[in-house]
Amino acid sequence: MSSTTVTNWPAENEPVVERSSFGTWLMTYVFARDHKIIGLQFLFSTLLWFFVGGMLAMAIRWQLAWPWQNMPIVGPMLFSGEGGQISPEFYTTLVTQHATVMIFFVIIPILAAAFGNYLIPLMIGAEDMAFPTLNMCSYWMMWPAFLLIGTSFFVPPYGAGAGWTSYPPLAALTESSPGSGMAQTLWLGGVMFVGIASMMGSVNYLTTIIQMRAPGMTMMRLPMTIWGMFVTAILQAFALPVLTAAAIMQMTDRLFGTGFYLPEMATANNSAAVSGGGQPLLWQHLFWFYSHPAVYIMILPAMGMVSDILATFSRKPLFGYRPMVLSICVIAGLGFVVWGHHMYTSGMSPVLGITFAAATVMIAVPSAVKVFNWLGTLWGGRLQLTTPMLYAIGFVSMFIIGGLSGILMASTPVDVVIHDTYYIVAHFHYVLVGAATMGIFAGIYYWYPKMFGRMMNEFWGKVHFALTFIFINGTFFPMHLLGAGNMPRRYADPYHFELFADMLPLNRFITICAFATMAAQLIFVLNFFGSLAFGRRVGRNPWNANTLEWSAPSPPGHGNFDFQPIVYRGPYEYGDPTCERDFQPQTEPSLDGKDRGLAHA
Amino acid sequence: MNRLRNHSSGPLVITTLIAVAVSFLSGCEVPIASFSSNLVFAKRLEIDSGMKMEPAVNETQSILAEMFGTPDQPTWPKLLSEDQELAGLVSQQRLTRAAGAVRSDQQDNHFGLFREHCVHCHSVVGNGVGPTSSFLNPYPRDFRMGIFKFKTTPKGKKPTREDVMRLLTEGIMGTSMPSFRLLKQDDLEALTDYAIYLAIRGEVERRLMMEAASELDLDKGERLLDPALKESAPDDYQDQLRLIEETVTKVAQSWTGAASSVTKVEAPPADYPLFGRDTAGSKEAQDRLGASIANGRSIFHGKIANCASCHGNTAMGDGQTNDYDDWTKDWTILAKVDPRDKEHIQPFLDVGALKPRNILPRNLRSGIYRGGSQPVDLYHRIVQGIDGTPMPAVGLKPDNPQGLSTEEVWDLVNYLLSLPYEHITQQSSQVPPYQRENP
Amino acid sequence: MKTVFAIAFLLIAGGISQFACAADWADLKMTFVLKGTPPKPSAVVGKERDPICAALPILSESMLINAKNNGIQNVGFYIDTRNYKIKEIHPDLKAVPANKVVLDNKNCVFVPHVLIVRPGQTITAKNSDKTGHNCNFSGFFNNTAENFALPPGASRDKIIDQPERGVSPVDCGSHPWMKAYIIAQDHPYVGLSNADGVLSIAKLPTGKVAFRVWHENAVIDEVMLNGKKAKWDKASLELELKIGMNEYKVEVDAARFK
Amino acid sequence: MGKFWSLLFLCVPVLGTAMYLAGMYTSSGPLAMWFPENINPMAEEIDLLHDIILALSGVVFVATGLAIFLFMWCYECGCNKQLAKFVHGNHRVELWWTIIPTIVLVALAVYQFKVYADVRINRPMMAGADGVKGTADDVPEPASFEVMGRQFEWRIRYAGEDRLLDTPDDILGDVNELHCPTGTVMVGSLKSADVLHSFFIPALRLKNDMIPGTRQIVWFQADKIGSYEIVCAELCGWGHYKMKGRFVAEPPDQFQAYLQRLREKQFLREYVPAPPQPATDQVALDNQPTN
Repeated sequence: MSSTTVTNWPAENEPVVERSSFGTWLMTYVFARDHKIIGLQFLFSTLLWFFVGGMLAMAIRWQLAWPWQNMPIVGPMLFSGEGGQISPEFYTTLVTQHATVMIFFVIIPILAAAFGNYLIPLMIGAEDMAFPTLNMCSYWMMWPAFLLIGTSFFVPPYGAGAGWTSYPPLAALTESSPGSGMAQTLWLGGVMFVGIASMMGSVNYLTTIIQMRAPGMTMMRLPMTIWGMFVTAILQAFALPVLTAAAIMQMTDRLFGTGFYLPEMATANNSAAVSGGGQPLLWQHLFWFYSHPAVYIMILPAMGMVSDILATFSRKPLFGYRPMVLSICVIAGLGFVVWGHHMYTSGMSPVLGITFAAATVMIAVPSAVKVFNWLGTLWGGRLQLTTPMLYAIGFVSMFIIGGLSGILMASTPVDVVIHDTYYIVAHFHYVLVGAATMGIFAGIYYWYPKMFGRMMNEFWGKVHFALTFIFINGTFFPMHLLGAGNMPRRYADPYHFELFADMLPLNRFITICAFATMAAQLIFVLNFFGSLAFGRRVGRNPWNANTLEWSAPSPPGHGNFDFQPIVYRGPYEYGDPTCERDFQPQTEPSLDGKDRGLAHA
Repeated sequence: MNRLRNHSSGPLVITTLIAVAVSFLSGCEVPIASFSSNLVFAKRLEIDSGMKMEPAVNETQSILAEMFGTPDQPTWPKLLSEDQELAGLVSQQRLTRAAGAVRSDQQDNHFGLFREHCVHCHSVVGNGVGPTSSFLNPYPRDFRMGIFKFKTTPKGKKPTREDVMRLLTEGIMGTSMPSFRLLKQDDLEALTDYAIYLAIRGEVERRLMMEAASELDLDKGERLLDPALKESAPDDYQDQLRLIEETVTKVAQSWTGAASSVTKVEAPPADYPLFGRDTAGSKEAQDRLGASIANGRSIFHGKIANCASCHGNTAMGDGQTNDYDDWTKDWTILAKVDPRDKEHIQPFLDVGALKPRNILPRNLRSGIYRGGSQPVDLYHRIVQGIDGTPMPAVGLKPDNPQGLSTEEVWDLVNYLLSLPYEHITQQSSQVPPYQRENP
Repeated sequence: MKTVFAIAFLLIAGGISQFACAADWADLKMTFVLKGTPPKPSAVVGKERDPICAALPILSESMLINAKNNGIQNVGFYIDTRNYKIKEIHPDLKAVPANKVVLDNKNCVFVPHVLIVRPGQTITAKNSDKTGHNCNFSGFFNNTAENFALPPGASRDKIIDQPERGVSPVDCGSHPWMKAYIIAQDHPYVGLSNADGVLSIAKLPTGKVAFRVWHENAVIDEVMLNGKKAKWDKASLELELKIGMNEYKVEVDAARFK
Repeated sequence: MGKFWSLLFLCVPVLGTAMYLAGMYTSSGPLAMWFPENINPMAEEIDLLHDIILALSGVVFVATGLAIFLFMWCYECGCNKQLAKFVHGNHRVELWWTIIPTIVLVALAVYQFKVYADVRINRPMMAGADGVKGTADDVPEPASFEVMGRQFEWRIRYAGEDRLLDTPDDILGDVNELHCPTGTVMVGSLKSADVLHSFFIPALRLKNDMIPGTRQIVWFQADKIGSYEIVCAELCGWGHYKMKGRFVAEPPDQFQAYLQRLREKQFLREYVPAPPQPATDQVALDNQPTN
């Protein structure tokens, strides 16, 4: 590791411009360039979309539990003509938009952008991001995406409906289906803006992490959170341009009659034949070349955060820091060469499928290493079961389930059977809702005192955890059985098949659990906003944690640190029996002058 | 279609939560109170007659509700069920099965079939303007004119029950109408009844509205069935009532009469060559088939059948492509509105009409035959024409000395069946290159 | 109350007509004239597809104006049954004419452009052209729709057995400009203006009679009736018919036409 | 409180395993669902492979779940009076828990290559010019039926006497109904008329996308007489859920009779007033014994 230089950009050096109070407010809170404000902007926007995406999911679950029953009250408002039934094309809109909102507007930005922005400078001891203005732009680039995808609900055909994967020709032939009209074009525009925003962010993170670490903060002293963000940023920087380009190509297919993804004479729904000459599979390759790494974009930062939280509340060092870092890197590396496992049944050459299968199976190894290391961290600790800790353990528990079912999917012949069934739905919901969301909640509960200077209510936090944990498992575990029964995804009404007719009771159970999960989030909302006003005020380090952000004021002011942080050791020196306290902040020199940070490794 | 209210708006979110709560407590039923009125037709009559049609629309609505019930509780009009001949047309029991909300009983009998399978395209009232309809090409059928395209009876006649049933079981290739052949026979019967019921109801509605527009001065308060007359002039009231009943009976009779008007198909002699079957047969059969196809080709391009004028010399449907079907003409041409005239069609679109589209002659080389691909189906299309479209019926000898003989029709059928296998540039009578590279 | 009057009127009218002589009936002559500049007849679109039609000078028939006197051709005029119930038909006109009405396909247009038939009459559609036509009778409400192909030289009959409300179009699928219209009322009091814009209806009942006016391309609601401005509500006109000849001149503003 | 939380986490492996076992071994009840019956002998190994992977991951699932429970139970600070173990890791342990999974997974990967090759790569061959099967000039067996996915139905045709598709003697099948003889390896061709569909017959463990512009070749063998369902497994538009088809496996003579019926129907030149036979009468096949 090269020695780290510190770039000091004191606040005084910034040009002082006379501004009206409105101007000041505008520049401080709206077009803010402070990474913390931007992080919070991302946090609030994504939480809002989280709610929207959740409500879309509820509508999906309603249809699956009570198919073609009139949705009470909302139904007649939306679908008066049919008495309140969800129409089948609206169902496709629901599944598409639920996925789009959750992936592009919630999980990716909340992990990479909200936490990334907030935590990276604080945890590496920098005053701000490397490029504060670019940072601001990356947030405001999300707004065109919000507006485009939001607007797509209002233009015919009322929401894109070609699936979040937007497979052509369904998505590229305007006439092929409701949902691939104007709304689909807007949807593609939205995805493009998300891509641009994320790329801006990732460039910023990479530069910041490489260039702006505090003195003494070597790469191998970085907390796992930062490693997660760092690798995520690499993934984003290299994979996202592919998706953005692919989206532009699909856009030109739709708008200007190019034929990247359309075969010769492609028609649907009696549309005019397209001159075509392209290949629908090309999109799938390009799309998954981004979207498979995106799966890791959606989980690696959470893995990092959970590693930090587990170590903090186990009051002992993280088990195997170096293997953990290595496995994150291996996951990311392999993540680039396994996209084809989404396409085993797509008509891609089966021989190619085998090579993808081999790489995919191997990705289970670093994942397993991580799980074992987390268990190793718990082993022999003095576990403080605070809310963030419970969420972190919940993360591990659910990630195990999601990861193990992934092995079934990695195996080509088995995947042929369960591809596009509820097995897949169960799998990625365990990873995304189970694991990633658990990680998000863990992160919010953990860093809330740093963000707002007050604690969230522990009691209600634990109630929230218990309900969420129970009902998320209740929602997604039975889906494995639906998948074993081969119930296909994206079916508005599977029950008219004899094969799936018996699945209604289980689906009702799932739906009730899903509604309960959604209802339990009310506790979180109340706790979150209630604590803003009534939470217990805390000092700098309420959790007795080691990492740098806890030595800054809560909440940190502009410039983050009121002293120059110098790092003396790694982030996980908990429970050292030779020390007085069971934690040793990274900024505090040890009494004996020995740096134990890399004692093992 | 009030879908514009987005999920993200606050009130909606709250109502959703309440709705979810309420749904657990109640059985979650939202009845549909009534069938919607034929406002597009009313608009046309309004333009035509210069009168405000609203009173007639409302009155028709209540007369129909009295006779035909509601979407949740449809009734087969009493006067029809009392008529021996007409009672069998539609059974009340099947109507009940097909109507209402989707549900099923302990014995796994499904109810609400129409709303499960059909409303998304054809809508509750069967006007072909369901939520999905505007995205489909061609548009779903509007039953209310009582016109159906693919059937065994001539233009102007109703389809037989079997014809409707066949459309349900086979679907309509080349359109968005899927096949429902995997439903239970009972369910299909119920849906057939319900479709006929909607068609009759819709046609009665049109006739009553037409009657009101052309015989009554609505502005002066005249009514189709004036309850005030019941006391003051019972005879007049009875006359009015009789007129309405006659209308209903007449429409229903047109359906029962369909079976007797089925076009008789003259089968050719048994040794007649047939494309596909005899393509790889004996040399003699092949020669006869070649001659038959060649003759069919000359008929196709000839003046008697005049096929090429619309289907084009290439048979790809690129001839006359500017026409409209009867469902569109009903509210455009007949209301003196040019379907291309955006400004004038807008009032119709506002009340629910779908944007007019040209009716295109079929591309006969695609191998897709909407009315069925059996030779007998093509025979029907040729000698009957296609109802509701500009496709005319070719005359048959000997009734029409200038028409075609049945053998010539079969020749034409052979030619049509061979078209998908013929090279587009090949207009000569050589045997088309059947052998294609097989995967 | 209205009905009572109507019944009384019916009784009286019926009684009178028993003894009335033929001279008690009214004749009507109406001249429809265009006020303003007549539009230039435009050529039809799409005739080049058919080489036989392409060679012919076919002009749009949607608005035929006599260049000499601005007479409007093809204005239909018939009793408005909304506002006037026909009590009796002149004995000479009671019987449905036995002759067939010819609808010729000639020079790639329908001749005549507007047909007046009585229910019970037969329309003979024939093709005098060298090209194939077809007659699509699909705009009916009461009669059976039919659409038959007419090869050159062919003729086919179409029986009109029911009266029609309003005017029903006939068209030819292969030649979209070809249009004809059928007025099938179950009474003989239907007039159609000729090339000079003159129409006459004979042997009408006297008194106040309401008429409807129809033109394929116009909504005629405001006109000059015998030089005075008159508003025709609901395309309907009430005339006070006297015994003998009644003459009217109607000037229609060019703006009424599309 | 620590006990409560550890018990809550214990529920995951306990209830999860119970639910899986219920799905596998019960025959009725809401949880009784598992892979549908497999009638394709070529795909038997798929089920075996699935079970192997499931068993392996089940062991890991239970073990890790129990570990979480135990650690929470033992090391919760309220009851764990000992100091935390101040260890940063252990090379040896790390090595083992990296190597063992790697070996297991590589073994799995190799085994699944074989399974996959059987069902997807080694296309059935037939005798070439020399008339003997198993020699070098064998040619791939041509497809004997074609399924075309269309929004939202399956259109089916069978090769006629020339054994080739796309020739005039093709036999048009009933819509949404594919018939096949039992005990014979069938090669089929899949194509799409509009958008992507995925042809999925759960009972055959057969799933392949249909891609407009290309053809996909699939093969299988149905060994049990009966009627099974065809499912669309790729989002193809608003009516995706409607794409239900029926796969009928019947004895070869019945299959030939069926083709003959189709052929007669296809060349029908007289009007038959009876409605076409709906597919439901085929259900009777379900109860026939296996030959």
